[in-house]
Amino acid sequence: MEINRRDFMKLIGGSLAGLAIGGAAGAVMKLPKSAEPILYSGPRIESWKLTACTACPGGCSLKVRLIDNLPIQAFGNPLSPINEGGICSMGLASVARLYHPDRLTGPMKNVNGKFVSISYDEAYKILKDELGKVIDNKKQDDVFIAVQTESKLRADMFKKFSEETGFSNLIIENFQASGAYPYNQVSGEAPDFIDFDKCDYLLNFGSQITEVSENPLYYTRKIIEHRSKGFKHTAVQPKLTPSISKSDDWVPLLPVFYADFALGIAYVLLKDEQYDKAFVEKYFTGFNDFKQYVLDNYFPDKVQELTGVPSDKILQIGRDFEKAAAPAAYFDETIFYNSNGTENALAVIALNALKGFGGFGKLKEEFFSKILENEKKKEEEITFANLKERLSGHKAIKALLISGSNFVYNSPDQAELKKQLSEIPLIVSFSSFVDETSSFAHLIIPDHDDFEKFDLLIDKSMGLPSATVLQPVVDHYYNTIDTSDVLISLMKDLKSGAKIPYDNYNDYIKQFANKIYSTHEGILMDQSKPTVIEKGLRKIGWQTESYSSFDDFWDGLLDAGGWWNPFADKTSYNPKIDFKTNFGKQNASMKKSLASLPNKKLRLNIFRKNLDYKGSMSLYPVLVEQFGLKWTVFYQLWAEINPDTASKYSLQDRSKVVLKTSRGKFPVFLVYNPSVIPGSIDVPFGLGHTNFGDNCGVNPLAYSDDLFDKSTGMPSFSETLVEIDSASSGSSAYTAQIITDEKKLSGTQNRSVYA
Amino acid sequence: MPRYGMVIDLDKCNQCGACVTACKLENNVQIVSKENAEMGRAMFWMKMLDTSYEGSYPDVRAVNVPALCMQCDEPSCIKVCPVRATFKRDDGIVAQIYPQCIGCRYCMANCPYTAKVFNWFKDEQPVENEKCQNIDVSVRPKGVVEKCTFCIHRLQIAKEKAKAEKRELPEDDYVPACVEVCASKAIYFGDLDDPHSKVSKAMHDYRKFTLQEELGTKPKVYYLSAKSE
Amino acid sequence: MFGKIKSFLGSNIFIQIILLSFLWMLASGMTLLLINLVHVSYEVNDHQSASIAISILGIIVFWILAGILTYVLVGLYKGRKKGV
Amino acid sequence: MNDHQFVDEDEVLFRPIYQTSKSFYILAAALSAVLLFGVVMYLRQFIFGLGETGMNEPVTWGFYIISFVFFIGISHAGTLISAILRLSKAEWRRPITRMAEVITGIVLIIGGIHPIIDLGRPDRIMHIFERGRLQSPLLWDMTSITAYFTASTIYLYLPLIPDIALLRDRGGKFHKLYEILSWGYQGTAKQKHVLERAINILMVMVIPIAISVHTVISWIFSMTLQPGWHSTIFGPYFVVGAIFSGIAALIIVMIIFRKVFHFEDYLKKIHFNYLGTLLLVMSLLWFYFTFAEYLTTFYGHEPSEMRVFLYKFTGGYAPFFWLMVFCNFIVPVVFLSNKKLKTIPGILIASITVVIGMWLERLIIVVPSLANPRLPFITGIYVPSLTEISLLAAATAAFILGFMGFSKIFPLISIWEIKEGREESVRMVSARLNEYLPSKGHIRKEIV
Repeated sequence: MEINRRDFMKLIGGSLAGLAIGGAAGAVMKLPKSAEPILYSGPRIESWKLTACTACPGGCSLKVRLIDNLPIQAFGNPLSPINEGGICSMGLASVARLYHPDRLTGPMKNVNGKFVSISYDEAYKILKDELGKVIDNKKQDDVFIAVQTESKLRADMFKKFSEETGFSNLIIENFQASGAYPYNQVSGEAPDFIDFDKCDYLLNFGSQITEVSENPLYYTRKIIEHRSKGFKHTAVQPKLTPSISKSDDWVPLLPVFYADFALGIAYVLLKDEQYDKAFVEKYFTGFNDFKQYVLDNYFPDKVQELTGVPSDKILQIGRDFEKAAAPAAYFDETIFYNSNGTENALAVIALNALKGFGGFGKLKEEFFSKILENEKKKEEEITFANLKERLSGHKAIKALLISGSNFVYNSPDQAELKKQLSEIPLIVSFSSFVDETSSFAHLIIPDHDDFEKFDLLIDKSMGLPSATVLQPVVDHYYNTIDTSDVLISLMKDLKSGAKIPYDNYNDYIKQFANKIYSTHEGILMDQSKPTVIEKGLRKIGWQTESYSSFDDFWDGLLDAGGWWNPFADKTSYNPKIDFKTNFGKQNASMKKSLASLPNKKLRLNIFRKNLDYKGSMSLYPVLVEQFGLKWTVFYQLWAEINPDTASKYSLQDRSKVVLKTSRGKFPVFLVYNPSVIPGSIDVPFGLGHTNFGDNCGVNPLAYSDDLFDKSTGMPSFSETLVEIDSASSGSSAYTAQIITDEKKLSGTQNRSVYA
Repeated sequence: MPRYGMVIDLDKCNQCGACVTACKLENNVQIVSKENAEMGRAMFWMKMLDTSYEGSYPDVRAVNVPALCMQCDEPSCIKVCPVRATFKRDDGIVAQIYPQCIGCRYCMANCPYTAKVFNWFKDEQPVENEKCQNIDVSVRPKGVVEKCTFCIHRLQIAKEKAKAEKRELPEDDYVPACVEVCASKAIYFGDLDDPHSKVSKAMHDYRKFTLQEELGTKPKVYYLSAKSE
Repeated sequence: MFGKIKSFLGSNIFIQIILLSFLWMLASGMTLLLINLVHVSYEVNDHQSASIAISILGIIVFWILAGILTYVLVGLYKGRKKGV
Repeated sequence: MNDHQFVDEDEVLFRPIYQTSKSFYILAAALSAVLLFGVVMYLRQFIFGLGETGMNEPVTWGFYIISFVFFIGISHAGTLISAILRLSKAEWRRPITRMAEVITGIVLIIGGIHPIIDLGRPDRIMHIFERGRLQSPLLWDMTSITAYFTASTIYLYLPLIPDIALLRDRGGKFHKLYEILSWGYQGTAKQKHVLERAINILMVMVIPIAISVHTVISWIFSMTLQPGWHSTIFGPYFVVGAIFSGIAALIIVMIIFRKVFHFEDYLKKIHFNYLGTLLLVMSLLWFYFTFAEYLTTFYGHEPSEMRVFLYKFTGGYAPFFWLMVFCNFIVPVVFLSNKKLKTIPGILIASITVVIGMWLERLIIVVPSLANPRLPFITGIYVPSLTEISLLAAATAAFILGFMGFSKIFPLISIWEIKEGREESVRMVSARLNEYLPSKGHIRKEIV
């Protein structure tokens, strides 16, 4: 049936408004009180602002759509070299956070269990006095600062703060920093990026590289682009995540065995004498011991019986790796989510060393570190588990400052941690929500939302220095304040005569930008990729653009949403590494129990989805709804199991099951998934918030064993044993297969059962 | 007159699901209450369906298909509508007229792709989403059927822009939200009849297939896959 | 004269005629509806032929039905015994 | 002999109209309570939206459509049966036809309302008249059901006229009404002739309309691409099912009124025997169709079709499916083909199971196909909510109420036909028989 549109207009008359533009916007949009006058009188003018996404370490550039200067939508910035217009679910959803009903509207004081709002001055005064006291009686070591931020500059600001005030117990959680940590251990410098121009074989140890990683959207593009050019991507992971759904090869392996597997590969290289001798000679201290050790302990059959990976598979991958011209064995923070994480990481580095880190690259001149004072300092201090241990070791603790980190939610054995927290005399949180962690705070000074503050996200993972601007797309509605500003004024007040060259964080950003400007390198993100000719011209000193003053540059920066230097030169990464560690000694018993399951036991493998980064998802209803869409399971925790395993325990597909760990029982909705490792149960991480957002489902981490990576102190996600407590029949309204459950159909079963 | 269509390259798609979120937010698709979601009334104009698994462990791969309204050339939903609430525009987009729909759900029953969704209750977004809804798209009343419209409002805006600037409507001016956000650039969109458009080039790929070809509904959403289904 | 009309309005025959007219209203109403729908289908040139075929069927049926009832009722009325 | 005696003879037929027992009022009150509850529930649905029902995606049709098909099916009892019996000059029809036609009238109204209940936006019903699309099977339905309703009401009314005349002559509380409706019928030759003629035309006309109605309803389903629906034999299949359930309903009604109003004298064992046989035949026919339908599906083994097939045979709907087969085939065959069991209670049991079974059949047809759409990734289950259940109850209550109401105004058994029977049928039938039989003359010749 063909109807042309004009006829239809005639036919249906005004009713086409249903499709038409702007239908009853007033009725549709409900905004904060302060904004309503603008809305209902507003001319409904559309404007766009560029800012950065802070949902994950990627730091994509966002294009925010505003109506009458109120943000309503966010898209990817097409001119940004990082995401080139692409954006992930988290970035899209992020605008809603600005209007979240649970957001704190001002400083809060905990008066015996209840939060009462107080003025900022009061709050600040309390904070200042308390810290002042600590400094007066020289007890700086009794103050802890736990920070989670993906912004290097903000981290830098905290480092500055701890320096100035002497609160040396600074713990910064930063995805990229964590990734660099083991390199710093063995060589003092980390590679800046995977050099996709050279790299032809990527052996990926556990990184969800296209979902949540240093630069997921960039990696997504690169991997797709290079797959056609003979680039191979082999993933070693306990779960078939979307990241590796398109990889050429997948080795299902529990994180605890990464080191053994890596060394198994190393064995092949060493045996075949195919490793980069020159490099090893030059840079690999203690190589011979290492070689001897590997050859003695890691011949494929042994690795097979240890890890369960067939030896021919190991051989094949080993051969691939050694044949590759510039292979890269890659890992990021996620490798530490295991009790022997660091060891694994070191093994992977060793494996890389055998091929001379061919796949990696480094910027010619350390662009940012030369203008970022404190980047090198205190790089080793990461993550909260140290906090936990230190707290237990450290009874006399006076105060704890928390910014951005919700470590209670992200930690196993929360009971003990909570106990420890409840004993601390003063906890100050800068979170803008009363999340699991800040619910213990005595004082909350909410930070701006990320759409309301300035920052600069610097990144090297593209092989080019880039800085994306995080700028206020809207001036803040609520009585919040940028945490960095609090720090700055604290520095000033606490340390009289401290010479701080900036009086607020914006200045600090500006000064940083000024440094970039003064180098006269790079271009703004408001133009398409420079051509080869341009690059050539640039090399011989042509300036494609120049700004009369810094202010021009600054304005340009804000309009363009960022700066990057496509002309930066890169070199190969060849660090001096020396290994004192001898591998394979850590938690052998754990390996044994995981490899050969005790009877009735299954492995609980907690996996992370790309909709959630460290438990932030529950703020975004649209993400929570979509969380289980793949299985059409909504608002409840589900568990994936291999059909063979299921049949062994006679578990129904799409049935309710109660799992039992040493920490307790929790219900899950069981679904079959043939890609799950036999003997494992995969459970997603991100649901089960108790304090804020959509608190549905269960947080499986709370039920897993109290295991951490020794040195980085990341929680262990996949070393808990679990057993099936009871299998009750029950099902969701959707079914993946034909249902055999008469109760449903005869209507005797009430719906609350599904809930 | 253009004939808008879409090509989704499953070999590129990395199943991140951004298209699903983008669609929901762009079109103010209702986020139903927990109870209703569990009853099976969750509303998605675009779904990322876990269709099947290929191969056997450990060489197993998930086949995911981003499924939206196929915008058929021979739509079976139009055939049965008693009140002309759904119709095919000249540019090939199958549109749904919410004020005309009487909610008999016959079109849903007759859609072989189960692409349509129904407003079982009055639209009630979570407050934070209500506050940042897309004003270009009117919220559907209770009791009507709705579905993917290829973000038709974007077309109208683009057209008006072009008209105001007295120029032809160029290809890239109008793309649906899902296409715009796709990080792996796996979705092509444009005029199928224009031999120079990206989409028609992609459409003539040997890997092309459509869902339920045998039904002769002639979908305008094509899929590319080396191992086609 | 006036009284006559009054008595007529009160009488059964009047009510009976009204009842009968209801059926005719239905028939003609149905006819109008179908014609309207055919007209619409022309307006948006959407399978006119089908519409016409269906509507013709419908219209005929209704008119026959109305006709039959009228025939009966009129017949009965005529066929009464004289002088009653 | 004069009228008076006949009236005495058939007094029992008039009694329901002139005497009402207390239990009648109690039952009526109870039923209207049920009806009222249903109405309230519907209003709730009207206000809050269809979410009040148990329907979801992809099971977008539920009890309402099932009841719609079911009730319209029942309606075939009447008109069709009485028309066919009249046409075939079956003398035993005389006490049956009236009830049959009444069933049709009442049930059509109830069934016809259901699609409107099912609408998401009943307030927009006028769109159908303004911008309706005649190509949509729903519109075909609307037309044919209206036609069928008009036809069957007239077909009910015309044979009623002589009885109304009788009532008018007796007088009573509805005297005025009778006077108007009887159109001054006095049983003159001319009037009789006119009536005869009209009835004959109608009964020929009603049959195709009735068949068309249920064919069209079946087309609502078979015109779609849904697996399990897209089938050519749906038309006849539905019609057979309709007549099947219709007869069953008729038998139930007859037996009940026979008991309540003591019609034993009129509704004799023989009637139930014949109807029982008819029911048996329909049951076999129904089984034949069902078998054909599913065998072809199974043999074709088309994946999406098979999913529905298995869902019915072994999957979630297996209990309902096999219960249906039990109700519609096994029970009737056992009870009706066996002399010992083919008593009136036996026949009653068979008919009740058949009615239940036919309702199940509609369920089996509507839900599983929707629950297993062609794209297999999302399938559904359907749990009716209180709203739907109470509305089903209300519909049933309305049906019974309607019947009770009718029985208080008009005679449930066509009195004049009975009379006619007494006076003429013996003569007429013997005359007819003589026409069939060869005359005695020849035989004698042969002998000689």
